Parts: sequence; structure tokens; C-alpha cells
Amino acid sequence: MIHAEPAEMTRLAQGQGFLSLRGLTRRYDHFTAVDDLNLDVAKGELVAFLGPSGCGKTTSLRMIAGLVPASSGHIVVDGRDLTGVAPYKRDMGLVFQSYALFPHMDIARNVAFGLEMRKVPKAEAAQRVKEAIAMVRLTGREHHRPAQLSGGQQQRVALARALVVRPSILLLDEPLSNLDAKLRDEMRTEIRDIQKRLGITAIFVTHDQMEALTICDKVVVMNHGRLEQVGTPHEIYEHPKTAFVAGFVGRINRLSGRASGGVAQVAGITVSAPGFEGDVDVMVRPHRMVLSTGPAPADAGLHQLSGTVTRATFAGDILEYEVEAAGTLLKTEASTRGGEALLAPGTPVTLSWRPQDTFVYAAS
Amino acid sequence: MIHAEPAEMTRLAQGQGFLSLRGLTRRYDHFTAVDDLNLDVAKGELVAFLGPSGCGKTTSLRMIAGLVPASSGHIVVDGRDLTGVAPYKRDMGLVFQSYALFPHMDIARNVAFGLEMRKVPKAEAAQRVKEAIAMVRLTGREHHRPAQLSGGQQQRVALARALVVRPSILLLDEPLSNLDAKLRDEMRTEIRDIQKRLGITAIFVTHDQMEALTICDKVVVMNHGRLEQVGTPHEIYEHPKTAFVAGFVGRINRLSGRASGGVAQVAGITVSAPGFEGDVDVMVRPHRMVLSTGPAPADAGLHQLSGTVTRATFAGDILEYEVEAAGTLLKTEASTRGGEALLAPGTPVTLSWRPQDTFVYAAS
Amino acid sequence: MDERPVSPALKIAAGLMFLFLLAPLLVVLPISFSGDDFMAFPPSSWSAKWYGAIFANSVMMNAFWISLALAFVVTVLSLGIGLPAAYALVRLKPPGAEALSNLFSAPLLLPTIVLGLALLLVFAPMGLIGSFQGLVAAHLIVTLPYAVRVLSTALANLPLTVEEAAGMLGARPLTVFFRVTLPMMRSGLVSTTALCFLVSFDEVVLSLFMTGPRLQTLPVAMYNHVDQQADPMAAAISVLLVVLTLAVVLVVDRTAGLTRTFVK
Amino acid sequence: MTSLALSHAEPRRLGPLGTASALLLPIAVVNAIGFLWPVVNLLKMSFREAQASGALGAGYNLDTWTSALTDSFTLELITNSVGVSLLITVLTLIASYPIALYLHRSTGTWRTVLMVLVVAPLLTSAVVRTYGWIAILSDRGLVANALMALGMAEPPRLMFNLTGVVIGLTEILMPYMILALLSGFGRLDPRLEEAALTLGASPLKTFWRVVLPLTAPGMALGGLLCFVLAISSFVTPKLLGGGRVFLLATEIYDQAIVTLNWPLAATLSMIVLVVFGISLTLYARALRRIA
Amino acid sequence: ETNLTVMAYSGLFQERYTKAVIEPFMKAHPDIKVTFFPLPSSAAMLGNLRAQKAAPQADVVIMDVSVSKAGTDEGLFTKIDETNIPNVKDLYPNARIPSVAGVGVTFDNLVLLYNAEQVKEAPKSWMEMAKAPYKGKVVIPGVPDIQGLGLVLILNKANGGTDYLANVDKGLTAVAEIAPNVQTWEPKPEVYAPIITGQAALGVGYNARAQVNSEQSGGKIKATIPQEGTIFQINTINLVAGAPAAEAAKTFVNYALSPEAQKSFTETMFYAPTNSKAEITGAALDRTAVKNLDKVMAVDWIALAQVRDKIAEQWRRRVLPASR
Ligand SMILES: Nc1ncnc2c1ncn2[C@@H]1O[C@H](COP(=O)(O)OP(=O)(O)OP(=O)(O)O)[C@@H](O)[C@H]1O
Ligand SMILES: Nc1ncnc2c1ncn2[C@@H]1O[C@H](COP(=O)(O)OP(=O)(O)OP(=O)(O)O)[C@@H](O)[C@H]1O
Ligand SMILES: NCCCCNCCCN
Ligand SMILES: [Mg+2]
Ligand SMILES: [Mg+2]
Repeated sequence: MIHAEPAEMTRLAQGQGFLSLRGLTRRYDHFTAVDDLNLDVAKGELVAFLGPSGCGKTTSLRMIAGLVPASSGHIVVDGRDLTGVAPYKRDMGLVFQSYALFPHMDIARNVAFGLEMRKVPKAEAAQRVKEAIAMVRLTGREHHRPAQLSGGQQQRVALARALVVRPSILLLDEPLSNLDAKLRDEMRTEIRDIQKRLGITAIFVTHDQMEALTICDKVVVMNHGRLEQVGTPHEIYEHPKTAFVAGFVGRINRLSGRASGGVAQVAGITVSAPGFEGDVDVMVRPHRMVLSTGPAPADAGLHQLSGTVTRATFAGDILEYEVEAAGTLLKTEASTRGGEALLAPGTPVTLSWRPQDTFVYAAS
Repeated sequence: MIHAEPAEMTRLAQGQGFLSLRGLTRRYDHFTAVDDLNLDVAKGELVAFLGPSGCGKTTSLRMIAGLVPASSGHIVVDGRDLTGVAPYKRDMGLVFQSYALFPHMDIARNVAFGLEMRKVPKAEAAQRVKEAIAMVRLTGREHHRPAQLSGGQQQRVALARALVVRPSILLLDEPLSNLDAKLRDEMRTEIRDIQKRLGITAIFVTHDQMEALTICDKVVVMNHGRLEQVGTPHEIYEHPKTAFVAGFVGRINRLSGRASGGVAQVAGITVSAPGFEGDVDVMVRPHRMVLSTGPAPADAGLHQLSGTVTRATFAGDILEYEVEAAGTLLKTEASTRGGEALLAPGTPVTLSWRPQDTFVYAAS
Repeated sequence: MDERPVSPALKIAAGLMFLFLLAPLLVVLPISFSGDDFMAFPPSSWSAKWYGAIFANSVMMNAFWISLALAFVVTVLSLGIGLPAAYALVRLKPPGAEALSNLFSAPLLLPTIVLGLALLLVFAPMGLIGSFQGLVAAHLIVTLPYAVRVLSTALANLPLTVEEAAGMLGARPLTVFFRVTLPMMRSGLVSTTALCFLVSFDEVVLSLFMTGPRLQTLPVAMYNHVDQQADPMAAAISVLLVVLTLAVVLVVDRTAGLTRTFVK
Repeated sequence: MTSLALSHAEPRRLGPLGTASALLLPIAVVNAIGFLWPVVNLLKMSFREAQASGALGAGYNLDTWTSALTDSFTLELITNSVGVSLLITVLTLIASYPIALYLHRSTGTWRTVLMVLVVAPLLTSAVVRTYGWIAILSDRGLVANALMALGMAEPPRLMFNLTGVVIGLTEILMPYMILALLSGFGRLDPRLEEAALTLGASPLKTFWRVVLPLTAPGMALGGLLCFVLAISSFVTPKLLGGGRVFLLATEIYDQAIVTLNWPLAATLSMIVLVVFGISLTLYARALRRIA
Repeated sequence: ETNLTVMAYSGLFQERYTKAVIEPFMKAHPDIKVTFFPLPSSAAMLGNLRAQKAAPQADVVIMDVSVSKAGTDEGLFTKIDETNIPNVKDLYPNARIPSVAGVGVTFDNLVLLYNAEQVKEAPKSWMEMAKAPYKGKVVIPGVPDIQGLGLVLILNKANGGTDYLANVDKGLTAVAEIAPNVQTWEPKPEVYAPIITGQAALGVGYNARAQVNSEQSGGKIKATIPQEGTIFQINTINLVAGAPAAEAAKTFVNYALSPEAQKSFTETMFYAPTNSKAEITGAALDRTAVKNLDKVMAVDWIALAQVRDKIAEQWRRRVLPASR
């Protein structure tokens, strides 16, 4: 079916976004890779798809690009249903997780390809190719073939190739996964700037939570092919709707407890748990647990647990600790800013955190 | 040449490591991918290779594995020069950056391959394959073909395939680059545990500084095919020998200054710079710059700069700021632990840091 | 991304098999320089006269040019017809693709003698016997199956994502095909071209039925020649063809970089 | 027909039947005129009344079919042809594989020269090639002389019998096999061999467990082509078989050209078609296992 | 000007027939342009004729008698006799076959071929081929080829066989004796080359080709008619029914059967003439079977066709096993 019925059309057009997904679903033989995805992306917005490996991120992107037909559901861009529209007519750019560079063309021709297709005048195209290659730090490699480049270099070519055409929608499938943190940082900013400058609407698939939080306007968290939560980075991080989101976006400590009458008992302390009854999972981010060696800070407003250090790791900006408390292993961290020495395993410590940093969910 | 001369032999055997690289070099036509690499790795040690894309990490690993002949130099394992020893006789495991799964075998048979080659009895092999698959969280997918798996799933199979044989040396080429942070965290710990438990000597190539710092006993920083610095994570992070290492491992702010008489003038402040004369680069990690809005903390021991916020980003555990001070854009960060609101661009702020957090290098 | 060292075992095995493959040719080479009037090994005397005889033989020379033109036309048509067919079968997978692809291979399985006879009965009333068009049509029937099979295999082995990437960059299917798919199929295309050209250039049996009074292909002329006089001229022609092919390919290689087509 | 998508995940839904038909039209026309029609003719021919003089009777009957199918010689022809063709296919594969692999791994001008050498036998006329084989294999040939020099009193007969046919056809089919193999070697990613090596597989094991399975599509294609070419070849069997080897194709030749019994030639041809159809089905099944 | 197409054997036959017959004919008839349509075998010619039955393109065909019988039975030819071709009246009787539309245009006969270096004296008997020194040195085109068949018929008669249409047991037994010595039953392209090169010492072939080959090889190959005798192979010339140039065709056929054309072709290719009036020079005549007509055994090729299959089957069962 190429065109939606008029009635359907109206409903579809009501989507608020420039790009809207309506009930997007993709089934394989025995397996639903993407399940009833609904999403609105505003023009010029950058949305991150975040989720564990195999949750359907790539599949969603491929459906949007038109490379995989949806089993059901619609993709609507600017009020227009794209069902049945060929990929090359969609004016979208896609950076493949596997690069998919043209093996028979050198780097410059790989990057120039999209411009040629758009019949951009030679001189302008050459200029833009040059800029794009410079942007991904590959100047001087223009005449290498993809097989002669390292993995990260290939990924950068793929990025340049997609960006140079300035598509109206840009789909990026883990475009930075093979880059080192420094370059990733720079490329991320670069992508962000270009995207904002040109007003490109972009979807950015990543498995890197930090990347998702910093680059995007909106984060979409997926799990098992389903959408778990959509929100701003702050919403997702500070107010995760589900235990999965809490656990997936940012690190988390999990404690089991029992709720009744609006409060939950967990590891000997009482936390507020309005609306919960029975077994609950209580979660706190390691970063939000303050570790102290002296007597516990006497702040009645804080939750506190005592324990002993079981593992300590130097991680650059921070020190990572594993603390055994209330029969559970809890993670926490300390800044290295003060130049503190790593606490030895066995050191008795206290963990304190604010009530508002405590998440409660029905036990899974 | 398969055997070294006796005199040479002795010299080689003097290497302290279980695995020693001696002057390892790999040249391509016009290009030296790896240049005179010298390194000793003790038995059971886990060494991380860290460096920008294209710096020669994969090439080094491939030489160690025997897949690429060295242009010159030697690889010595347990006092034995491996020059001319075929890859399959080296008892090394290698996780490929590009997975390199056998497309014609299902997951279970991919993982079982190395055990078969070692003629491990059927029952034991089946048990170990099962465990390895469980370890990478792919139970239930045993009979899928690689093409039916997502990128991250494939990477995990590659990992299981290499680990299951318990090689004496394990080479990992960005084995976690396609995994989400949560899984990466878990897998990292898992790899670390197995490696320690079995006493495997391992080299772990990564572009993720955090990963390098937390997982390994020793970090090797490479650049342009050359070794920049070898040291413990703490040494590398806190005492980077070169500007490149300082900039590559962990984020960094760079300020230009002039040194003379043991001190350097930079952005209106004076920092200690013993032994430097002329132009210098002064570097400070964003994490070590404390941002304050009120009057600057009156600590005479701290370096201080005033400026204005130009960009503020929520990044989960931290808030990232860009501050314009002394005509330069400086990065800094604040913990979200206290629940502080993001400062608006334009807010006047002061950055303070300890003198020992200041790195000085001759200007490049 | 790297050089693949070839193992000595493979070198030895390949060398031995090459020896087997070229054995008859290695004997034919000295025979072609025979001073005798009959093919025999070893020759009792040596001479290059049979090479001279080729150029003096207008029947052979004419037949050579006809064969060359024929093989060229047949190869171009085989690619032109086979490539779309392979694409349709592999990529568009219409219902019954497998049956169709079997049907298209089927002409290979009739002994050419039968096919020749069967074609004769069909082509003669159409006035195609003894005509260039008739020869082209007959040869196409045997070259097309090769073309379709080899091209299909080559096509099926290509990574799809690369073509998808081209589509995403705005290339229409036809552009994707010509700019991406086709270049990536190079080694399959070279195989197909070589096969079709050789099969056509070498075909005797069908040609025997299809040639006419004024139209002879080289293999037919050689067959007739050897049938009557088993002199070493045929050996000289064979050697000359091999040398000529080698020379042409090397020149093309030097100028157009044919070997690049083999480098992935 | 708005959808010309290059996506192939579900081509049946996306793939416009019209495009496919258009692309398949030319080959269908060639096939119909050059194969289907002649074959239908042939089928008709197989039912024609065969007169002893070689003349075709006006009527149709089942006589040729009945006698062909009840004649034990026909069965012998079929089993012989299939057996010999299979043997030749296997030998051709074994002989061609190292060359193809070597070619796949060599580069530059050297590779080009080797490619030409591979196809060189095809440029040599069959009759001339046979003279080459005679010089090598005949009772006084190079091989016999070498064997006698090594002390063998009576060297085995190497040509003008089945051995000669097998040797000759294997050699002549090698170029086809090599070209087919090369076109199917695309999946042979060197990384995979390296992976096997690092997992402790010796080069031989790597070959068996990784290289060979990955090149299976090429082998299947080459095997198919060679089997078909072998079962339908009659020039080489005639030249090198010494009149002692009876195959379907040579018998068809004799019936069509010498005895002039066209209905029988047609009947035997239809039998070849059936044998081939069965082979093709088995082949497709094998292929599905590989893929 | 009329275009006339003559369909006949390719190769040497084409070359020599063109020179000896067609060119002189065209000189004599400037209004007729003859095109030689060469085909490798009689069967291929029959194929062409069958395919073009509705609209023939060839006018005259020269082919083996048994094939022209088939063509006759299918109505492909116009009957040739004195009424339409005057020269027919001068033909030898065995050139006129009642059940065949065409008439004999050449006679050829089977000969025992031998390599002059390996065999010093002309063998007296076909059975020389069974002798020990010739192990693996004998080449015979086997049944169903007429040459092998002819050998069976000759030896059948020599060993006391009477009616070859009833059975040829005696002939087969004799050939089975030769069989162990046989190198190949499929000499290719023909039987002459292996004997010239010495790859074989003895063989069975046709006289005309043997003579030409002997000439060309400087006497390396020689031919003889052994004491047991020989048989004729007959090529007929036929008028294609419904031919486009029917009148010119008759003119040509008449010329082809004329004493001068017969003489000319015999002297070029050593086929025996079918016209009794042809006066052949002595040297050429010596090289044909004409002087040995008494040694030629009469064969009814038309009747033989009926039992050819049966003989082929027995050949496979009795002769081939002896030659393995
Ligand atoms: N052709 C297929 N047949 C069957 N299952 C498939 C197919 N393609 C993908 N899948 C499955 O669909 C699920 C989603 O795959 P997808 O590639 O979208 O994951 P992803 O979120 O991109 O993962 P990653 O982060 O590892 O790349 C996976 O479980 C995968 O195994
Ligand atoms: N066959 C080759 N020919 C020429 N240059 C090569 C070849 N193989 C690798 N190189 C070059 O050698 C350098 C090192 O490559 P290598 O793959 O070791 O990098 P890497 O450190 O692993 O990078 P990444 O993190 O991107 O994977 C690169 O600049 C690459 O382009
Ligand atoms: N049927 C036998 C006719 C013999 C005449 N020789 C002609 C040579 C044809 N190749
Ligand atoms: Mg993915
Ligand atoms: Mg790498």
C-alpha cells in the first residue's frame, strides 16, 4: 500500500514532529526486533537512541531510511507518509555501523559520491569534499582506498560522506564507536555544530550514555525492541521512569526492599516509597553516594549505610570503590580532585545520599 | 631467519617480561605504521594499548599474533624468539576489531572452534562453550548465524571465542567498542576476572581512556606508531610525560605561556616551570579546575582565573562547562551531586586549581 | 589491508596443477615449430614455416577475423542480457527465480551436437544458417548460461550495505548499479567476459551447423583443415592465439590497469 | 510503481515484478527461441516414426522411447555418463582449486599472465590438444617412456580408453572450473583465516574448516558447470576414448550423425535433460545447505 | 544470372571439387554462378534439407548413398534418370540405385593403410592387422562408421559368410581377432594422420583420401587392396525437390556426371568415376579401384541399413571387449 487512506492521512498528519514514527514494528520469523515504536522528532532536533546491544536501534534506523520495510506502522516526514518511498528519494543521510564504504573508490571519491548524485557543481563539490575530509582529520589520505585505513579512519570517512551532502535528516548508527575519547569528543561537538548550523534533524544511535546525554536534545531509551522512555537528558538521568532506564543510563546500585504504607524498608533504613506495596527495588547512583571514612556526617536528612571497601580502582578523574554494605556490593566513587590516596580494601566507610537521589521501583 | 644468533639470543632473553617486544617495527610502502616498539609485559599482567586512531595499535597486535611479519625487531615470549613461528603455534587468542566471525558456522560452533583445534574432549568442550556463551549473555542464541546478530552481539561472540580456549596470551583489539556502557562495564570486569584467575597475559587495545585506566595494570600510550609513555594508570594520568599523553589520556585545557627562570607566565598568573625556557604549553585537566560563582576561595596556594560561562551541558554525573577566561576557552566540570542547577551562559565565574595539577611542556 | 603470503604448499600444488593444465600445450609448442608436414612429437626437423603458412592462408585469416568479431559481439550481448537477468534473479527474486535460473542454465546440458541439430531445424527456415546473426544467436545460447550463473554468484557475494549506502546518498537504483554494484563485481565481470569470449571463440560443434558457404569461424576452418591435413599449422595457430591473448591482455593491463580489477 | 527500493530484505514485497520481468525479458526471448522451441521440437522428434533407412516417418509413436527405455544399454549409458561426469567433476575441482586459490592471492602482472595461461587450453583447438595428449600419454609417449625408464615393463594404457577421457576432460574443464571458483571466492575474507590461525588451527585445518566452506558457493558453481559440460561433451570422449567409452553424448552423436536415427538421438537427449534436471535439484538442495 | 547452391563435404573435398568441377562448369556456363555450401557430414546436409523442406536453399546435394536414401524416402529429392539428366545413361549400373532419387557421382573403396617405414611390404591380407608386431599399432574407425562396418562385411565373406543381411558372425569373429591390437576405434580427425606420423602402423580407410594423403606426405602412408577384396562407398548427387534454381541444377548435375568432369575429379582426388565413358589417365587410374573391380564385393547399402543397429549391438558385445 503506497498511499494511506484519507482518514488515516489526517491522523498521521496530526503528528507533532517533523519526523514521526507511528507504531513502527519490525518482525523477523520468530522475533520482534522493533515493537510499536511511536516518536515525534521536531525539525532541527537531535535525538539519541540509547539501548543495549540487540535492542533494535539499527533496525529502527534502517526502517526510517527505507532499507528495511516496516512490518507495520508508518514513518511520516513533514506530514508525508514515507511508506513505499525509495531510500534514495528520502533525502536522508545514514552513517552505517559497519561503515559500508565503497571499496573501489578512494576516500575523496567516497565522500564526493553524494554530491555527484545531487549534481553539485564540480568546484563547489571539490571544496566541500575537502572541508569534510579536513573535518574528520583525514587530509592527506584523500587517495587511499578504504582497505588501507584503520577502523577508526574508515568510520570517519563514513561520517564525512554522510555529512557532506547536508541531508534534511541524518541517521547516525554508532558513528563514533571506533574513535578514541579525545577524537570522539571533538567529532561529537563537530557533528552537533554542523547539525545545528544546517538545521538538520538527526537521530544518533549510541551505546554510550555519556555521549547520548551530552549531544542530544532528547534521549530515546529502548529495550527489547520497545521504547522505555523519551525525555531530555536531565529527565532521563534524574527521573528514570523504569528500573531499566535507571540501570541503563548511568551506573546504578540496586537494593532489595519491601514497601508498605508509603515507605520502604531496605538494608535497615527507611526510604519514602509512595504508592508502592510489596517487594521493591531501591536504586541509587554510585555518583550520588558520598563516601566518608570519618564519623558519618550528622545530617538527618541523608540516608546512610555503613560498610567496608572491597575493591578500589583508579579511574583518572575519579576513584571507583566497591563497598560491602548491608550484605550487598555497592559501587561508589570519589573525585581525585583533592589528591586523596586510594582507600585500601577493608577500610570501614559510610555511604550517605540525599532522599531525592533514591529511586524506587516495583521489584522485577 | 628463524633463530637468533647466540649472542643476540642472550640479549633477548634478558628481557624482563614474559612477553617482550624488542624494536618492533612495521613499514608499509611509504609509511611506518609501528616504529621501534620496546615493551616488557610480565606474566599475568594486563596491558592496555591506548592511542589515537591509526597510531598502529592493531598493527602491533597483528605482529604479536604473527599475522603480519615485522619489518624488523623481535617478539620474545618466555625467552623464546617467536620470529618465524606460525600464528597457530603461538597459543595466543585474538579478538578482532572487525569480529571476523566465521559466517558459515553458528555461534556455538564459532566458539567451539578453538577447543576443537586443541582436541578438547567433546563433553568438556560443550560445557566450556556453554559457559563462555553465558558469560557474554548470548545463551539462547547458540544456533544463530553471525549475520543474524547485531553488531554488539557479534563482538561478544568474538570475545567468547577467544576466551574459551584460555590462551597463554590474549590480544584484544577494541573488544568492547560496540557495547553499551553497562554491558561494557560488566564485560570489562568479567575479562579482568578471567584473565587474573587463569593468569593470562593480556594486551587490550582500546580507544577508551577510562577503560584503559580501570582495567589494566599498565598503560602503553602510542602515537604515530611510536611509544609515548608506559606506566601505571596513575602515572599516566597524574604524571604524563608528554603533552600528547596529557592531552590524550583524560580531557585537558591548554594555555600558552612563556617560561624563564624556572617560572612561566600564562594568562596573567605565574606557574612553576623548572627547567623550561621560552614558549610553553601549560595544561590543566577540566576536572581539576574548581568552578565557583561567589567570590574566589581565598586560598593563596591555588592558581586562579576569572571568566564567564559560554556553554553548559548536562552530562549525568557531571555538568560540563566551557568558560572563557584570559582569551581562551577552558573546559571544566561540576558534580551534579549537590543538585545544583546548570549555570546560564554569561555567568561570571572563577576557576581555581592546585599547582600540582598544572602540567608544563615545551610548546609544540 | 594486507599482503597475503602464499604458503609453499599452495605454491607447489598450484605449480603441479599448472603443469598438468598446460601439458598438452607444452607439447604443442615444439610441434608448431616442426619442419615436418605432419603433427608428430618430437618433430624430426625444425622450422617456423607453419607460422608463415598461417598468414598466407586467406581462409584462416578471414576465419580469424570473423571469430574475433563474433566472440566480441557475443560477449557484449551476453553481458548485456546476462547482467540484467542475474540482477533480477538475485536481487529482485521474482517468484520462481530458482526455476527460471535453472531454465536459463539448461541449454548447457544438451550436448552441443544435439543443440546444433535442434537449432538447425529452427534456424534454417528463418534463413539464419550461414549468417552472422545466426552464429551470434547460436553462440548466445551457450554463453548466456555461463554469464548468468557466474554473474549471479558474483552478485550474491556482494555486501548489501554498500549498495544501501549509495542509495542513502541519493543514488537512484540505476546509478547504484553502475557506480557501485558493477565496479564491485569486477572480478565476476572479468570472469564472465573471459568465459563468454573464449566459449564463443572456441565453439566448433554449433558453428559447424551454423556456418555457411561464405562464413567460417576459425575453429571450423581449423577443424576442416586438420580433418584433411594434419599438418602443424593448426598447432602454430593455437600457439599464436595464446601468445596473442597474452600480449593483448598485458598491453591492456599496462594501459588500463586490468589487474586492478582483481584487487578487491 | 513508486517503489524501486534497493532493499532486499523482503524483495518479494518490495521488488517490483515489472522491473524483474523487464530485466528477464531478453534472456527469456533468447532462451525461448534458442532452447525451449528447439527442445520442444526435439521432444516431438523423439516420438517420430524412425525408419531403418534413417528417414523420418510421417507418423508418431512410442517405439523409440519403449526400445530405449527397455534396452539395458541405455541404462548403462546413463550410469556410465553420470558416474564418469561426477568423477571428472571431482577431479577437476581438486586440480583447479589450488590454482584458483593461488590466483586469488596473487596480484599484478603475474596474476594476469597466469590468468591467460589458465585459459590457454581453451585457445588450443581440441584436435591439436589431442595431439599433445598423444605425445604425452600414448604407448610411446613421454609418460610411458618415463615409466619404462623407471623400470616398469609394461606401462598402463593411459589413453584411448576411460583413463584418457578422464584425463583429457579434466584438463579441458579446468579453465571453466577455475573461472567459476574465482568468481565465488568473494567471501574469502583473509581476516577469517587469521582468526582461525590465532585460534590454533594449522594452515591445513584452517583450509578445511574455514577456507573450504567459505568457497563452497564457487565450488558449487564450478561443479555444476563442469558436470554439465562433462555429461554433454562428446568431442574429447570421442578423441581420447578410442571408441571404447560409451557415454550418452557420444551415443547421441553416433545416432544423429552416423546412424541417422534422429528420433533415438532426440530420445537420448531428453534423457540427458531429465538426468540433468535431477542433478540440478540435488545441486539446489546442496546449495541451500551451504548458504 | 542464376545462383546455384551445391551442398557437399567441406575441406579437401570442397577444395578439389571446386577446382576440378565447379570452376570449369562456371566457365562453360557464365550465366550460372555456383556457390559451394560445405558441411562436415552427410547427416548435417540432411539436417539442412529437412529444415528447409518448405523453402529449400540448396539446389544440388552430394552425399553418401545411405543418407540420400533417407532423403529420398522423405521426399526431399527429385528423381534423376535419363529423361532429365542425359548423362545418366552412361553411368555404371551400380551407380543407379533404384530406391534412391539421386545417382552415384563418385565411387570410393576401402583400403588397408600402412605406414611405409614400419611396414616394408604391402600386406596381403586384412588379417595382417591381427599379427603380434602390430599390437597397439592398428587404427580402425569402428562401427557404426561405414569403414568398420565394411571391414566386417569383407571378412565375413572371406571367412565363408554368405548372407550379410542375415548374420555377420564370421566377420565379427575375424575383427575380434584384430581387436586386441587396436589402438583406437575413433581415429581423429581421420585414420590417415596417425599412420603418417607413425603413431600407428596399419589401418582401414578410404582409397581417395589415402591417395591424396600419400601424395602429400611423400609416401609415408600407402594403401593396398588385400586379397579378401574390398567394398565400394558411393556418394550420390541429388536434385533437391522444389529447388529455387531447378533448371540450372539439372544442367550442373548433368555436367557433374559428364565424362570430362568425372575424369577431372578422379585425376584430382582419385575417386573412381561413375561414368563409364570417362577416360582416365593411367597413373590416376592405377590409384583408383577401377582396375580391381573384380575384388569389389557388392553391398546393398539400402538393405544393410535395416540391420545396421543389430550389427552395432553385436559389435559392442563381441568386438569391443576383445580390445580393452
Ligand atoms: N535478519 C535478521 N533475522 C533475525 N533476527 C535479526 C535479523 N536482523 C536483526 N535481527 C535481530 O534483531 C535484533 C535487533 O537488531 P539490531 O541490529 O537492530 O540491534 P542494535 O540495537 O542495533 O544492536 P547493537 O547495539 O548491538 O548494534 C537483534 O536481536 C538481532 O539479533
Ligand atoms: N596495508 C597497509 N598499507 C598501507 N598502510 C597501512 C596498511 N595497513 C595499515 N596501514 C596504516 O597503518 C596505520 C596503523 O594502522 P592500525 O590499523 O594499526 O591503526 P590502529 O591504531 O589500530 O587504529 P584504529 O584505532 O583506528 O583501529 C594506519 O595509518 C593505517 O592507515
Ligand atoms: N560417408 C563417408 C564419405 C567419405 C567422403 N569423405 C568426405 C570427407 C568428409 N569429412
Ligand atoms: Mg546496531
Ligand atoms: Mg585498530
